Amino acid sequence: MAKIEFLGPLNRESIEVDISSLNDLKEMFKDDTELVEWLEICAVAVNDALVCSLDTKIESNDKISLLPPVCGG
Amino acid sequence: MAKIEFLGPLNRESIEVDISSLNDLKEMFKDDTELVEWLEICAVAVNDALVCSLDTKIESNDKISLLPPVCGG
Amino acid sequence: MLELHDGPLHVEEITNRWFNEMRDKNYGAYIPFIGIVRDEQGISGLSFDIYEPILNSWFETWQEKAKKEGAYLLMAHSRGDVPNHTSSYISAVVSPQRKVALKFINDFVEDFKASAPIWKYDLIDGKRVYAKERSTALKGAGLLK
Amino acid sequence: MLELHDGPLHVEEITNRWFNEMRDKNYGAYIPFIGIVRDEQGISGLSFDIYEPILNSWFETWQEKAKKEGAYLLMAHSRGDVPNHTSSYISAVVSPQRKVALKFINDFVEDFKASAPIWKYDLIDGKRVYAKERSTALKGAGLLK
Repeated sequence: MAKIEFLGPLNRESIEVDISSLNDLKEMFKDDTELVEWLEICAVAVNDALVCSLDTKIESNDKISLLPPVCGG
Repeated sequence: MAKIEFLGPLNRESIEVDISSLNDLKEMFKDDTELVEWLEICAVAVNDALVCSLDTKIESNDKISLLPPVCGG
Repeated sequence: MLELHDGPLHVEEITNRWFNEMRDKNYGAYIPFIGIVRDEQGISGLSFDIYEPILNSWFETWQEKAKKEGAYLLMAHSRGDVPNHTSSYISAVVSPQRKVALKFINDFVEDFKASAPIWKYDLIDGKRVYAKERSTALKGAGLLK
Repeated sequence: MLELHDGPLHVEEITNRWFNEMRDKNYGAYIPFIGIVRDEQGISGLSFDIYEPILNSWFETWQEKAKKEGAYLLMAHSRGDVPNHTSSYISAVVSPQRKVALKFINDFVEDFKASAPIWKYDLIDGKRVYAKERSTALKGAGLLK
């Protein structure tokens, strides 16, 4: 199972999901009305590296992080 | 009499001179062999404002300063 | 060097300590940037969440970049609540060369604002309100939309 | 604010004092630039002459420029001898805005190097040697040649 982390203001508990690519995750989230507006502005990291492709393969034990817009300092 | 100050590494005592413009000063200094190489790189201030013209008029009690290249910090 | 602190930063302790660690290393310039929380729009302070794994790798990438030019970077940031008029963020650069140091403090601080995985909240009536309008979407944002 | 000191600057005292004077004034960024004397080419330190009347007017011109953008400048410089690994020069800017502060610290320090009427000497075997090659001719130089 891959672990999904919702960072910062997303403020949700992590979940574990059985997916093989980020495409699966997109499909899974498409009816989550609370999450939809966040998905437009969130970046995605797999094992703490930002990714840019939905075809990114997901292995068991991978960690997927959703990162909302940032503002340090 | 106008006062001439030789700043920083010029390291000379001030002098008092009777001149009516910076042209007169240039004329006065032209045979000062020790000063000649400095004059090429020195800026000139009259009453603590840098000037760019030899026609600058000099009054009695004016202060003329010769400023060699700078390097603060 | 990257250090995270709970609550406001002790500016004098941090900037003095960094200076004393660096002063004998023959760097010619030390430039700390100190961010201070402004009292504006009725907030009592700011609050921060940090995602450390990506912050660490982002910082290490910059440290490598600095090293190639003979410079060295230091950064401190707050976790949690930081009251008005105290500091939440200090970045610093040391370099043998003035121009390198001035360029790094600018570029490093600007990229920090755009890329560091830190989330800011206004503290209003004791509640955390995400500073969404002041935040910047990270590279690749919207992938799952 | 411009202050001149005999000998090396007490960096911690100066930067802490400035921070404490500015921290409650609702500026969002405080950036001090600290110049440290490098041990190089066999010098034991640097030495400085300053022409204060023109330094003061140069500084006031910059302070006016800063004021127009809501920023404020502070500067300290040494007179006389400053040993290796100590500081001869600190400039700082405070501003409500980060970008204004970063721009001012760069432009102010660069113009300082080019325009402030200060003369630098290397201290070699106890003697002052004018750092001619590292110095910059002022505007209008060569008028009397």
